[in-house]
Amino acid sequence: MATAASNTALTSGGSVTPHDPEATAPDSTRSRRRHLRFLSSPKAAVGAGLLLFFTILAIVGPYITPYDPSARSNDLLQAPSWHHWFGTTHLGQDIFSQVVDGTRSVMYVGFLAGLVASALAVLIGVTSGYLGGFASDLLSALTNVFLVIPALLLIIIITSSLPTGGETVVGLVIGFTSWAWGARVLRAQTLSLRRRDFIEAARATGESTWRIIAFELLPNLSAVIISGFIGTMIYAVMSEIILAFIGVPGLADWNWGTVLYWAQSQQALAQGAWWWFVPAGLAIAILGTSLSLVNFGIDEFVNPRLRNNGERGAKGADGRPVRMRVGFTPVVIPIPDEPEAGTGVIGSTSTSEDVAQ
Amino acid sequence: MSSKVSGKEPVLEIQNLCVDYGLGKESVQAVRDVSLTLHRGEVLGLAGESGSGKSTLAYGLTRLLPPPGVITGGKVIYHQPGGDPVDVLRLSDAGLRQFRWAETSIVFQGAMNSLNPVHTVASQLMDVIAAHEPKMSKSARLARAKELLKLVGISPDRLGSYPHQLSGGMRQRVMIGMALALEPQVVIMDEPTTALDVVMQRQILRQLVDLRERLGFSVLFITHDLSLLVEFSDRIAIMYGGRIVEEAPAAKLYKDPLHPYSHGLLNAFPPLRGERRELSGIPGSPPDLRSMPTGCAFHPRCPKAFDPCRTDLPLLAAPADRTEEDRTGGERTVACWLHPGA
Amino acid sequence: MTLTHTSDQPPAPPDNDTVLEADGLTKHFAVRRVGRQAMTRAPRVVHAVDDVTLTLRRGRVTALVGESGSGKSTVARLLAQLYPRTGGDIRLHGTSVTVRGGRRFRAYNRKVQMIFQDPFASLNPVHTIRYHLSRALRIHGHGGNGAAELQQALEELLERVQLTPATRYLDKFPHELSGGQRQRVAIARALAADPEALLADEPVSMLDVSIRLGVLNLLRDLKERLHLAILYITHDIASARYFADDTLVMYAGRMVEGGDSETVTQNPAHPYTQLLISSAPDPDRIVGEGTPDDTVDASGGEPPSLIDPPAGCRFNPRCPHAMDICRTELPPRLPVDGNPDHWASCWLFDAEHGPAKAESAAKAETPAETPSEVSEYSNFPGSDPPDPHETRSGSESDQGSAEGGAR
Amino acid sequence: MKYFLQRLAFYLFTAWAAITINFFIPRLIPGDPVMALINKNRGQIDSHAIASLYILFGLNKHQSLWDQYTAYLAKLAHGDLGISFSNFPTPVSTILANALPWTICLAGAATIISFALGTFLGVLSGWLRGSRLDFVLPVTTFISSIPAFWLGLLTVATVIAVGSTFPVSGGYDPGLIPHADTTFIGSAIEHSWLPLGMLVITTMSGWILSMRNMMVTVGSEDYITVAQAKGLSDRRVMFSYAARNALLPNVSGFSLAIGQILGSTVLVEIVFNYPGIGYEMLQAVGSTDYPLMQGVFLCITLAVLVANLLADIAYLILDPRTRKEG
Repeated sequence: MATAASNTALTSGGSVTPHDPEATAPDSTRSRRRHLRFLSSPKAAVGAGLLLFFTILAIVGPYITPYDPSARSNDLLQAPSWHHWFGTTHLGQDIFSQVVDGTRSVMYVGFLAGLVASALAVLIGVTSGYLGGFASDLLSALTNVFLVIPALLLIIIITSSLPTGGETVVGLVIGFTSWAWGARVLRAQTLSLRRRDFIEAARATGESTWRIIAFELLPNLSAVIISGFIGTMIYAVMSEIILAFIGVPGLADWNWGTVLYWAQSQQALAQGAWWWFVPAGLAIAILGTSLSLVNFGIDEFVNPRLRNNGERGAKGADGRPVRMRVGFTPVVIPIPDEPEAGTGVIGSTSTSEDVAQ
Repeated sequence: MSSKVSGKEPVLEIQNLCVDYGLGKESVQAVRDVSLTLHRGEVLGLAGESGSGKSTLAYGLTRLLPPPGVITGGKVIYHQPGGDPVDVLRLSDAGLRQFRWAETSIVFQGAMNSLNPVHTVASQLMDVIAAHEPKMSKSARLARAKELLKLVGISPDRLGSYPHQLSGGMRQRVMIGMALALEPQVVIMDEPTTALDVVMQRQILRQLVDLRERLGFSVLFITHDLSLLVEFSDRIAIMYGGRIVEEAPAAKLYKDPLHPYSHGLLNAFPPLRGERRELSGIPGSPPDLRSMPTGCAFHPRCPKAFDPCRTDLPLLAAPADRTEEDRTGGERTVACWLHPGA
Repeated sequence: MTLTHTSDQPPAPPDNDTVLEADGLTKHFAVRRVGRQAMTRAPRVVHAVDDVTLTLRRGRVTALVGESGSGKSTVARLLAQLYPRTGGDIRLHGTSVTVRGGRRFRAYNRKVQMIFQDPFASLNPVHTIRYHLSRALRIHGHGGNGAAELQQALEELLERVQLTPATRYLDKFPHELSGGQRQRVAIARALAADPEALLADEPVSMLDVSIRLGVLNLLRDLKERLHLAILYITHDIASARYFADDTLVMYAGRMVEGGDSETVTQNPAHPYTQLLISSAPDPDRIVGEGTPDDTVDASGGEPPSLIDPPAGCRFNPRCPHAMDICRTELPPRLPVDGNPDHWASCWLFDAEHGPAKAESAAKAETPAETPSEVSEYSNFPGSDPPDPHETRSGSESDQGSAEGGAR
Repeated sequence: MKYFLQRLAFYLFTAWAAITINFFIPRLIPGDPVMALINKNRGQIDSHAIASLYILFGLNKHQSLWDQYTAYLAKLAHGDLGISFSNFPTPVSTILANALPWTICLAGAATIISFALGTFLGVLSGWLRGSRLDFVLPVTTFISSIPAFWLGLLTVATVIAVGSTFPVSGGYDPGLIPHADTTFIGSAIEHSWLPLGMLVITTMSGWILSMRNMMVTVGSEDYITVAQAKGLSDRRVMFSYAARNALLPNVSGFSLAIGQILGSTVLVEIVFNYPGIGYEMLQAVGSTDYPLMQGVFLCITLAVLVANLLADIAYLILDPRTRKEG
């Protein structure tokens, strides 16, 4: 769930520290442009690819289902087959169609809640971080209250007592109750950015407050905002599925949670109908994994310490593969086919014989 | 500072050390083929600007360089008093652990971050003693910790303090005291006073010199502040672009710098006394390790560069034009085509 | 843009005209009180800057020298009106100015621009050099009409700070430039407003030693060509001597000495200035054998807590010449050796209270260069326990609590 | 101490906020929620329950909102959470009193085990980064994305499929009466294995990941290099220097995790028919038993606050910087 991502994001706040001019290690990535660079991490690329797949499925899903997901048939409770890839329910409904059709509801709620929560998080987090003073303390206290109150239960109570349901309402409720984590991270980041000289320099140049927030502060927060958006999306998807699973009314006929709800309530377990709940659960896990992977990419982008350094496969002085460790710098034997270590780096190195003359 | 302790017996010999950042195609060479000898009881200054590789050298020779640093060649020979010389780079992990701090200790630049924030000063002073002298009793370790604090001029009732309760100067003193805990032969100081104010800096350096005279350890002193080194070290080595470009006794380097870079560095510090004159510093920027100039790395910034500088790398050697004098006054070497080796 | 129009302006006032003045400038930062303290304790403040008076003149560099925490950077930010001041006055061309954002702030900082210490932090990593400079030009109405004029203005700006050819730098991001180049961009940004006064907060201390003088020389060159009044803040008194016409010395939030740079550095009057100069690295100094190095100093030269600064002269706990009056009465600015341009806030220079005057004046005439002079300072800063904060908890941990409260 | 009092004040404030939110939710819902409920239940609600619903929802038009609020607080102060109408006329407090110990034990054990185990594995995998332990990262990422309840479903199905008699349902053997004797406790422990396992597996990954990241981040701090330079044993550097510091953000991030663990517990209880709060919650949602839902919410919120307070005390002990002035 969001825990891992959130903790990293909270702590990686420290990484946006002033550049150390004495740093001797050259940052090879500095020369490249920053945008979308996080996709260069294989983790993030895989995650983004999967995410794209689910997004497309959410858009076209209902049009490509082989069957009407609600339509009953005579193939009752059948194991996966060529006709029914994921098998059928006790009413003969096609589970594959249900899962594919249900993608839209899941993704929609995730996006909507993510958007609402991110907007609130930016509004509250950045404001309280930038302004300071009493208003800032108040907003911070509000954030902490929402952080501590178990949001899932609140969501369950609110959605189950609302007279009208639907994805939009559920998405909004989730969004309005789950912004606090993002707001806290953004506040911390804003506080640390605000002390940076470039913000003060922008003020000293004569930039207006709103321009500083919009053009100096926010671009530097984009990674954190996206990371928060994705974190909320994971959370929202999980919450919606849980709501559907415990039977909170008002959700669309088909999403991964309702599939699980029917599986659970119709004793699919006892009947050994594993196909009824395995695909939907796997879909949840894969979607969650893909979102987490994208977030790892962002984390590594924000916090360079998390990146993997160096290449694999080099041999150390003891003949074993080199592992980069703090405190024990590896001693590497240069690759034999190179005549001298590093001649490639210096354009033309004169050898000692040249000098001796 | 004073040259009265300048023994000629080597205690630490660095031979052709090469250090890279990263492996494979992306790697850059930060320290290239550096040889340097630290003699028993002397203060050897290592100067250069950022990126010159001076800190990389210090961390490399102790194998403390963080990833992605790798050592790609060379030897670091440590001469134990009354024992066989050992190559630090060939030590096993366990051997290295045993060697560290007992033989060479390090004082880092940021005293602020060098102490573990969650443990008391006493616990951090004592754990290093416990690691190397496991038989020592706890009360003996505590007594030693007290002694160490006294040594660096801190009241022993500070033992229970956490690092955040100490000022920057006190933290750096604690680090120096810790560095001396096992009476090592070599103390490496990486910009130990850069973060401190000048008054504090002078006090700490004074204290260090005093301790050095009493305890007889050698110091490898790394800083970008050459004017400080001239005052406080016996010999000075100047690094540029990962190589040592000049090495000489401090006074000699100050009076008669041979390498144009040393000359430029000395002129980069406006004097407090004497005539006020226009100084220029060194034009251009320090080199980028990823695209080092050919030949002498300094030639793009050198006012005296001529043809061979652009293509041929000058090697560190005793300058032919100064040899006569140097035989009497101590050794010096320089890597510059203006002063080719004999 | 404006680079040429300085010549079109009405007859330029002569150099040495007063541009910016600070009179009794004071800044206290509130320390956050938590919980019970709010009821029981009096409001605690950090006396960051107390009663600072200085004048920036056209075509002159005034250095403000002090150690970290002495309040020198706060002075710059107060002068730039980035912080509201607690007390005192700031006058631009003799007119008192207090601005807090908005249009009037822009009008003010069109005349008074600031350069920050860390060029790695003072440029926004997400924007190009072009963006930084165009914004500065546009804000102050020097962007010209249309893209061509803007481009020309940008190129002229970069040429002024010796970044040529300008086109090579315009579309780079800050991280693609070296420290020295970034600081030049920062200077160009300040120049975009076509200011009269430049507040340079340690403009070279983060740069590589070899390029510091290059940047200082550039500033001096700009000062001469554009007749700027420059406040040069530094902890390096030797560079103040090199670069500045006048030098002011600050200690623990107060100014302790001021005068012509050469006079202040060669004949330091205030014991603190003397300590500062004797502590600065100086390769010419030969530390003789007779130096009593073994006087290990118990407390180190730490400045006092600014939350509860010592009464009287703030340097008294560390001062070897401290008299009774130093512990109770704040010393006024007193002329040194009858020189009206050289003053020190030290009772030693008071006719009535300065019993040591003759001695110290004699000392001041022979600058601290003999070994015996040096040795005097090696053992004075508090081998006795004069500093109450030193023995309790370091001054930094006091500040830590102030920050901790603010979280 | 100051820090502790500050946190205590904050939790009291939060508790008040949660109670107030609880009060306002039914009042902010448009329309007549009671009628909506009755309609949903197609008139199956007892008429007494309807009356109690109206009082609970504060739709008593004769009372001002403030009076309703004070009355609500007064009732709460006496432990009166209203009457459950799915179990009419059992008071909500009675139901919760029976269910709460189960949940607290399950969630508490799960939290402690998963935190301890996850932190330990995170420390190892972070410290040994670049070694074979790197496989932990993708595996835990995947596991952390699996909902605990679904893993529970799979397990139940598997246990049934292999024909094992291992208990997969309920909190104790059906024949037993809850009582503090060894048979009962043994049975309860046996029944708790699977739900506990599911919770630990799924929540542990979060700790592993965040601890690993923190270890990597802390690993490049100067004091770690100093510790290595001092020649301390690897174990000492790893635990006493790296892990000790890496732990701090994890402890302060506890408040995020505890809510989620309780959320997962609720779901897992449903899957295993475990007689805790979650099971009651499912009943309440199924029959729109509003008083019961609110009671569950308040209970869990208070439990979360207490857990957070404990985490804060742990932080206080672990980080000397927070207990500076005693």
